[in-house]
Amino acid sequence: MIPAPLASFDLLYLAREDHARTGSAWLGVMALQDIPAIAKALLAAGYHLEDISGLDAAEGAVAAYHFDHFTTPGRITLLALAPHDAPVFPSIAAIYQGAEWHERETRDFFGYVFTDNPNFIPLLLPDDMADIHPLKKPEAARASLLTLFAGEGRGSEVQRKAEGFTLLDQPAPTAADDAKAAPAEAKQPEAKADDQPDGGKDA
Amino acid sequence: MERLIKQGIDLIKGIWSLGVGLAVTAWYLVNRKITVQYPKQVVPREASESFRGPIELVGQPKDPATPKCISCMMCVSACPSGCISITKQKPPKLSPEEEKAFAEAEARGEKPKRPVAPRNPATWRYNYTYCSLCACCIEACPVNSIKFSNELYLAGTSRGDFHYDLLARLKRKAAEAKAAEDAKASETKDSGSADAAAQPGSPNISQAVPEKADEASSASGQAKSEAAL
Amino acid sequence: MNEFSLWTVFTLVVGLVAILAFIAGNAMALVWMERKVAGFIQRRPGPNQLGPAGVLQSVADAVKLLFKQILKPSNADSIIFFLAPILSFFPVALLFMPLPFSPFFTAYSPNLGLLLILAFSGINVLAVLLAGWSSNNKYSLYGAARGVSQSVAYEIPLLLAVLAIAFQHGTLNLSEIVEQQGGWPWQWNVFTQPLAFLIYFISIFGETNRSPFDLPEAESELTAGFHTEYSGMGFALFFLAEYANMVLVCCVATALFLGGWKGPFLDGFWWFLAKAYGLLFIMMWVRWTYPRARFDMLLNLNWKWLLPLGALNLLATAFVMKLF
Amino acid sequence: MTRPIFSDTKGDFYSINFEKGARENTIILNMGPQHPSTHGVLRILLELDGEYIVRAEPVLGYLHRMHEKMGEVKTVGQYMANMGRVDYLHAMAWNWAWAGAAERLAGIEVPERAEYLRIIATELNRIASHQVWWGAYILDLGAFTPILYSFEDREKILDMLQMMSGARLTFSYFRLGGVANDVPPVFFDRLREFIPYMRNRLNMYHALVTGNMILKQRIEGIGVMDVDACNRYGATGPMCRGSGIAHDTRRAEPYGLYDRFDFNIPVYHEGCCMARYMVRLDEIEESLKILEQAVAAIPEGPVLPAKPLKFNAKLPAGEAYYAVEGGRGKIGVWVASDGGKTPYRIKLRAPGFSNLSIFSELAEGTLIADSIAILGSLDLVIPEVDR
Repeated sequence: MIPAPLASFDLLYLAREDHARTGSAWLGVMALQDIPAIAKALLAAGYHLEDISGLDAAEGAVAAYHFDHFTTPGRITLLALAPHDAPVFPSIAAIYQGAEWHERETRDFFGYVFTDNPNFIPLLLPDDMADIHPLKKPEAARASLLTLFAGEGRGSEVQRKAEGFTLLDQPAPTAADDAKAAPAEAKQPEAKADDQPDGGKDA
Repeated sequence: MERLIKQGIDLIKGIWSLGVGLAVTAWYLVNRKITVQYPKQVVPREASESFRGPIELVGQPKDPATPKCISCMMCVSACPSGCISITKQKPPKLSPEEEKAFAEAEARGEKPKRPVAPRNPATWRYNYTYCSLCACCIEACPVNSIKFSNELYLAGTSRGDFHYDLLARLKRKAAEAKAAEDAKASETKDSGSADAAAQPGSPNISQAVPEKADEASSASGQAKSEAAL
Repeated sequence: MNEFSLWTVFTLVVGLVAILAFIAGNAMALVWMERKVAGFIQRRPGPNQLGPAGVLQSVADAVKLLFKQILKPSNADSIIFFLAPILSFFPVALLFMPLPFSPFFTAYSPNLGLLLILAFSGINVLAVLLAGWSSNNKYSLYGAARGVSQSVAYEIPLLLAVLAIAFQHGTLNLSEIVEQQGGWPWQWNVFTQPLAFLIYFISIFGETNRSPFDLPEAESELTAGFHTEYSGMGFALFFLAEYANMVLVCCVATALFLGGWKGPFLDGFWWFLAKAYGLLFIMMWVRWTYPRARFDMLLNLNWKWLLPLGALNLLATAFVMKLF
Repeated sequence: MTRPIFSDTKGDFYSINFEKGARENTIILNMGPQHPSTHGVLRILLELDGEYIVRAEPVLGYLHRMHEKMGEVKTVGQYMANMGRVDYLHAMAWNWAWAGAAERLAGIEVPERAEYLRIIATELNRIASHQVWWGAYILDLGAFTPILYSFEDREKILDMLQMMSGARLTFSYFRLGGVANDVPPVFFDRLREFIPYMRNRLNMYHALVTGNMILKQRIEGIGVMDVDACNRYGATGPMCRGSGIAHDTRRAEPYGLYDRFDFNIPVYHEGCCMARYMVRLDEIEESLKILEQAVAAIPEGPVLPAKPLKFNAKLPAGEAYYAVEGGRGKIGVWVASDGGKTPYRIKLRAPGFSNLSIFSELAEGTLIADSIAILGSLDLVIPEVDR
């Protein structure tokens, strides 16, 4: 059943996840403007903030929030989507003070802007490197959310989906997919050594 | 009132704990010492046996001086930090008339077998300063020609000390192994002699430091490896 | 009793030279002893490379510190910066004068010997303050502030304990105090005045900034306290001053409480040194066992425990002396 | 406002930014990045009124190596070497987090003997990590000897871990689907000898230090943290167990074969430095219990699956989060892959990062000596905080 804090908000997308396959119990997508409200409800329900991390997807700049509960464990992964050219997210440092550092770190690595973060200066990168964001992907290398959140059995238990929200719709498993899925399983275990990764050489 | 008593008891326990603390340190004051005095003493053999130090080549069973390596460069690309650089051997030089004979044969269309280059590598440079001992090269090697050495006491005064030439090192190790064998063989022959030739005790320090890349033989190799890094 | 004559000048000069040699020798021995005791407590052999049992280790330290470059931080107050170490080491030589090593080996025993020692031992605090202020380093400033309030605090219980002994013997002359104590341990003042000895022993830790009260040079909080900016001979003088002070307070303790040079049989200065080194060993033993006290705990212990106990002890001694 | 001559107006970016909010006649003190008790290169800007701390702000980044970017450039097997360098005191837990995340994404089964070896390695490494913390913490509080005793015991553990993995500190022992190699039989006799030896050594730890009157006054009632603070900052591990929350990832989100082992979770309710201190020492006892059961029940068998994945295996598309109970708290690895040669994004959730963020709230109004005691009770390893 949906944890209380998430039920009281109309999330864009909420699905139950299989913990054994993805490690989190719930996957949700929040609208940008009600991030602080959800955070307040989660804190009231006793959830603690695990981390905030950025993800540079093709559809846009994604901020992933992970929450977990001490006594009734069940990880909640909440994503928030913002356009690439204006990755602005409301800060939740007023509610979760621990988030101030997570937000500053995501700013260093991805260049996201968290409005009214109390001390919005670089955290890990030197201050004169403020505009270099190492984890920002070049345009071509960005993968879509669909591939990143792929995996069979995903999206089978969607609890709520706002109309017009089609980002995470798994394509109906047509025959082609099954064919593609089957060999993918076969190929992947014995990864032949021919496709030599140029790996760390060009780091 | 009972707060006072509690404080009193705490005080007594506190003072008693101070005494106990002194007793513990006194016990260790008179106890035996357990530190290994490094330059004079060395960690016992069985402790350093399982240690994984820098990598080294594995000699072929029949000829321990040449490595099993077939210079397929798999380890070079497997290494995340690019520590290994290998150069293949060139095919043997053909004298001019052999060259002419082969050229005509190819002109006539049949396929003469040109002498092929030997498979084991010409130089095998290994830069230990970048190595993170992740064993990706060992997993990548199809002929299991790389293994970890257990060199515990590595010291060098400059970066160059850690640019190893594993081929030269393999030759030296093979030579030593043969020398030890001969000594043992000669010792068993005149089995009357009391002292064992190879004194088993702790290895002396000079042997522990692996053979550095000697400048003479690898002047060209050095230049190439600089370029490769 | 000894009016000013050539002979007294001569004994004074020889005494001073002998005492300086004694301090230097003792400091060397103590540095080596401290490292050995620390090593043995921590299950390692301590210095054993130089000399038979590492005996030349302290010589090597001294030579190293001699050749190290003496640095002065920028815009530090240079005169005071270099005055502080000198000020911390040289008054100590004077303090050894009245100490009764043995009937013959007493450089100069005025009948106010005890007063001389207690008066001059206050100068060490001045050196700590000057060092802390002049090295223009916030950590040193904190170390100096702590050092001053700690020494001021621990001066008073020291006085009360010593006063109880003076009450009992009616004299301030150390030699006479030792005379009046007997040879056998139960005749020493330790048994007539156990509380005074305890108070005295605790307050000498505070006086010489030794752990668990080494707050002025607390390594883990203030990087090195008041002598953070000193290197080479500056640091060496502070280092030697600390050990000289330790030897001083332990010698005074043996003179007052443990019967000085008197021993069960054939008295002499060896008894004096043996007892002093016994106390020094205990000080080192305590150093390598206990964590450091926090600043308010230190003062709390002093003002709320040592001071009232010292006063009570003084009262009891006076009462007993009045009756018998 | 006139600044005393002590404040070097030049100051760098962080101290100038910190000085903007400074009150009248307070001193801005830089504790670190070279400071004896900041366990690595952590720099804390303190605003001091006398010895009392008015405001504290940790400054990070002096040991930042950008492990997350390396993750996007290296293949799955090559990245295992990084895991030993993120938190070198509990490298096995980080190895497990990364191997677990990749296995969860790729759906790989781990043979039973490898699971047991993983538990043995991680619990041994946890004891070693707590011993380093215990020695360094007491060293911060001023006693120089206990660290030597704890390192003496730790050497025995490192010898055992060296027998397992060949390394002594930065392990890369785990592989996708198991562990690198099996252990020599002499390992189990060493382990059976070690467990009773360590149990009575714990009594010595308590006798020498825990009972000590001076230490009690130094850390009892200092740096009190309540449950709400744990939630707001995400402090996990001994931090939250010291404040009365019986949360342990090995129990809350069972991974590996931890649900087969019975061990209890030490919980203290005072929330002060002493509580966290006792939690960690009791955890050593619990780890010994787990080791005992593991040694008794370890089956024979392979340590790698029949067809083990090579180091350059490709992870299938998808994302997975894997949490492990490290010495300092809940370690999390979130890996997202688009099926390419190298992972698409790796997020390392370091417990030390969240635990340290609570320091500025705890240190307000305390003495410098107390702030050192609080800092030590957080059990910080700066490479894990900076990543």
